[in-house]
Amino acid sequence: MARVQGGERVTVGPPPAEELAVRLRGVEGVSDVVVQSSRRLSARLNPAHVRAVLLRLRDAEGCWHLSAISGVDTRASIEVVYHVSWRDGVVLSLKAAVPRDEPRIDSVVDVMPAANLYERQAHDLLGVVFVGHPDLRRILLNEDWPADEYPLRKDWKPDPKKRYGGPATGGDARG
Amino acid sequence: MEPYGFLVYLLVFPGLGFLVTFALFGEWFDRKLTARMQSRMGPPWFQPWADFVKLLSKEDITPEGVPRRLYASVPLFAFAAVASAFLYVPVVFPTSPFAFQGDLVLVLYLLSLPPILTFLLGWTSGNLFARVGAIRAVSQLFVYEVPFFIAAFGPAIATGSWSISDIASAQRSGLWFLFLQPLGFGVGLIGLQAKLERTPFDIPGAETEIVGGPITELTGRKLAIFHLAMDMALVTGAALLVALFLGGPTVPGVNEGLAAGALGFLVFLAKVLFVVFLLTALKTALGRLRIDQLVRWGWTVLTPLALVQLAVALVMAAGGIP
Amino acid sequence: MNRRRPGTLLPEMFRSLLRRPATQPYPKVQIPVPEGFRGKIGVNPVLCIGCSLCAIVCPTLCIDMVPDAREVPFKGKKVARKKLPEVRLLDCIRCGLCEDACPTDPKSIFLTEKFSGAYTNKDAAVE
Amino acid sequence: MAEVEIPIGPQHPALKEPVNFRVFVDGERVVRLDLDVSYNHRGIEKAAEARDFPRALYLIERICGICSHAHATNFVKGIETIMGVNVPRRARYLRVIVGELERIHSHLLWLGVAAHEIGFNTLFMYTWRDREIVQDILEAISGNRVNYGVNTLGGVRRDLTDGLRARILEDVRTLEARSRYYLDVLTQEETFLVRTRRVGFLSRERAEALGAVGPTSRASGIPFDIRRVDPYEAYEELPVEVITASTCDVLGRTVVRAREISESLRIIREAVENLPGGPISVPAPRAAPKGEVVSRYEAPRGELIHYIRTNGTDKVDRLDARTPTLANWPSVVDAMVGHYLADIPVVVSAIDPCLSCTSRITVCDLGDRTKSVLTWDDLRDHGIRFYRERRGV
Repeated sequence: MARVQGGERVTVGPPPAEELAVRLRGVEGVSDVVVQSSRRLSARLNPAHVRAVLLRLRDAEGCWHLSAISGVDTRASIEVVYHVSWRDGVVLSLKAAVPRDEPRIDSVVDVMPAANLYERQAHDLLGVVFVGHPDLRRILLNEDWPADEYPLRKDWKPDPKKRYGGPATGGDARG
Repeated sequence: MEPYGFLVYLLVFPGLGFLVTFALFGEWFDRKLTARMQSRMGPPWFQPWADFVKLLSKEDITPEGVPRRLYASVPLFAFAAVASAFLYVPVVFPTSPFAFQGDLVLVLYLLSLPPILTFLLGWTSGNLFARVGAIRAVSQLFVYEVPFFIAAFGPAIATGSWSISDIASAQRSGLWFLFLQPLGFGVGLIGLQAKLERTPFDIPGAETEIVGGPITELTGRKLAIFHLAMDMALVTGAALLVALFLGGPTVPGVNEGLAAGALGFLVFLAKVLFVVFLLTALKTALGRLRIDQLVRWGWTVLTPLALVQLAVALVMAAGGIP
Repeated sequence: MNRRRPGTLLPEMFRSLLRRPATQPYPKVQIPVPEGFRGKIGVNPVLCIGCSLCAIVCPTLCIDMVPDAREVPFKGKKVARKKLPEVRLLDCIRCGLCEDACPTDPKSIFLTEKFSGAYTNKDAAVE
Repeated sequence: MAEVEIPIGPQHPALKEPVNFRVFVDGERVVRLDLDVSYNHRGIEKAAEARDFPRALYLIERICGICSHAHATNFVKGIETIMGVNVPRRARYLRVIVGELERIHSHLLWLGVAAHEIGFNTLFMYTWRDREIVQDILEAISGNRVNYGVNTLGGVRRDLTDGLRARILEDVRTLEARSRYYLDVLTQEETFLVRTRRVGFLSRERAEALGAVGPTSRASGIPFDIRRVDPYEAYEELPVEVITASTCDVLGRTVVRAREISESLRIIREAVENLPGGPISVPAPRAAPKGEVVSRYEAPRGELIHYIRTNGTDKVDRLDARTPTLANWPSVVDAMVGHYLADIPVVVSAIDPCLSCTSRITVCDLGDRTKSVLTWDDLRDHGIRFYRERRGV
């Protein structure tokens, strides 16, 4: 299927999320595709196949728009969810579960440049390391946030002894 | 003139006292007019006075590593330049007591001092934004100074004299140069707007790009004096345009005695406020240009227009038409 | 783009020169407030039955139930009330959930139309 | 001239909200740009996990000042989809009306700010004066100019009386005349055109690749409007015409927004004229079953996504709010390189950045809700110490 420019044919009426689901079931690395509603479906994604699946979605299926990347801490593991917008308003959510203690996954910035800031946000708040990301720095937390703490993890509590930004107590600025 | 009359003239009436009052009134008139054109209420009449007094009481900071005396003297220089320029512009009688052949060139030079001083101010203050603003002020200076001078020379050539007072009295018969050389008046108006760095041309002081421009680091008394100097430049520039193109304080027909003086003064006020009105309308209606656009527009449009006007004036002068 | 020219705003500018300005001197001229405006919270101690439903519902938890033993007329006889809601006005976001949750009729905790944008000190905000 | 680094922000007159650009210029031309958006982060996602739905709604509504209804509606309709609550038709219409009113006042606000960026203050004054008409309507409907609090789980809290409907229709007529006037001014005023044509150029391919959304992408020719592509609430019955421009520059974004104002006015008139009868809300259960939803909404600045996960309790398990401005930042960085320093404010404001949306965390101790009060000196010390260490300034 040729790469659809802009992707969205401006039609109203229930577009077939099932059509995409059928096609997805054949793809290697994608498992238990669930159609939630006429324009929403989700699927589990093997972290090793992230780049391959997204490349195929972009070129073969014409998903030109990566809407968002959400990081979710499900206590068992950290799920990196890729929300890709397909034709006629269908949104496909691909959930890639990575181990909590060693959250590493391939970066897709060269496949879809929009992912740049989203991956940095997931890294900043949940500590997921995106291998191959050109500039994996903190984006949302302040500069002197303790390096190894990720606030959106379920087991994170603000440690009263530590400083999370804000002024250095004591010490003379002139000094 | 006997010494006391001289001092009164210098310090009180058409001199410093009147100039400062008229400058602050001019600023209020400008701000109130802009506000009403933008369907806002606008400030009360004493707002410029209040600003001035408030600034005088504020802390006077000199940035580190800046020569203190030089930095403090720049606003004073600007103030002095503009105040002395005003003396040569006829206010009550068509000829100002200080008039001499060539005072037009002197006034034009004195009026172009403030932008150069703004550059000096910006460059020495060491602030990054001020430095960029200073460069812009100078590059803008070259663009509008040339057409402004050419436009001012038009009437001088028509009357064959380099004194503003002669030019003003030559128009006593009511035949103003505005009608003879309309193009010159237009270029002069735009040149004055650019000299005062008002909106279509407030590129050096563009607050949304480089904070305060050259005067970012100016505070307290220095800012008060510099701001007053720019207000006085507005009024002096307008008075110069009135003298050159609108016949200064002359009323056709009435030319002797006290009545002429009083009437002349009122007519002068009306004409200056009319010119300030034109400048304000220009400021309110247009958005700010970019520096490269201003330079291109200046050389390709403004200067040729001034040259055309000069050529016409030369032809008319040669042909004997006043 | 049809005829490009500077000064397209000139006609509108001169029209507004003659019309009244759109801005008002706020402290001198009070701004009219529409009916149903969500202003400061008011509490009516007589009607309030102290059920603290408002305190439970409040999104910012800014209503404290203050012990306030008092006698109030209720259907012709005197009834004892123990608690009264006290609102920390600076935390209150004026959402009106307390008014919706209040069981009394007419409401004993309600949104008034009083607001004052300009204060000179914090306490003035609370009166 | 050597490469000069000019800091723009976090406090800067051109930026209404704290974002820090480190701009590297050669003379007046921008060579490189580094962006830092971490100044307004308030931890709403973490805080939302500690609040039940009604409280979380009022928290999420305050993510952003000018698109508060967008966030509230998006969150509420996501939870309602999970709960399977069927919101009455009248409530859907009311949500669309307040949503479109919010789009108009957001676009008018942006038009004024963009005009101010290039020194065109008169248009700034006029657009903000006409915006008061919209603010008055919103105040009459919801009782507040911003943070309307109109939504609740299962419907809407305020209804339109007949008097209010007549007044809205009349105000819509005056606003239509004004929006036509602004469209003429924007396409004819020379000094405006000179500052916006071919400025901040973003080709269609770059916009697609960088994931631009909203008017920024529509100005580069991409017909991507959630109200049309993925209709929600009452947009199935109120079809929206997708407005695009092909000039791919700041002028295109201005024209798209100006024409979207008249489009929104048309939708409001249509919605108010045939407002269906019936109740305005239905009771909703306290807790939501275990589930997840991707809730999409066309905010004034573009596609807003709330990815909500619930775990059977009355609290949200995870809320990820990806706001349009975060999606538009790469396009701004890309569109600005190569332009003039003077164009930065107008290019940045062209995506209508809403910083409160983009960053959402800070330190507030959730346990006993103590907030540490920072004195001015503390803040100053922190600033000086930080800059001395990091950048040796």
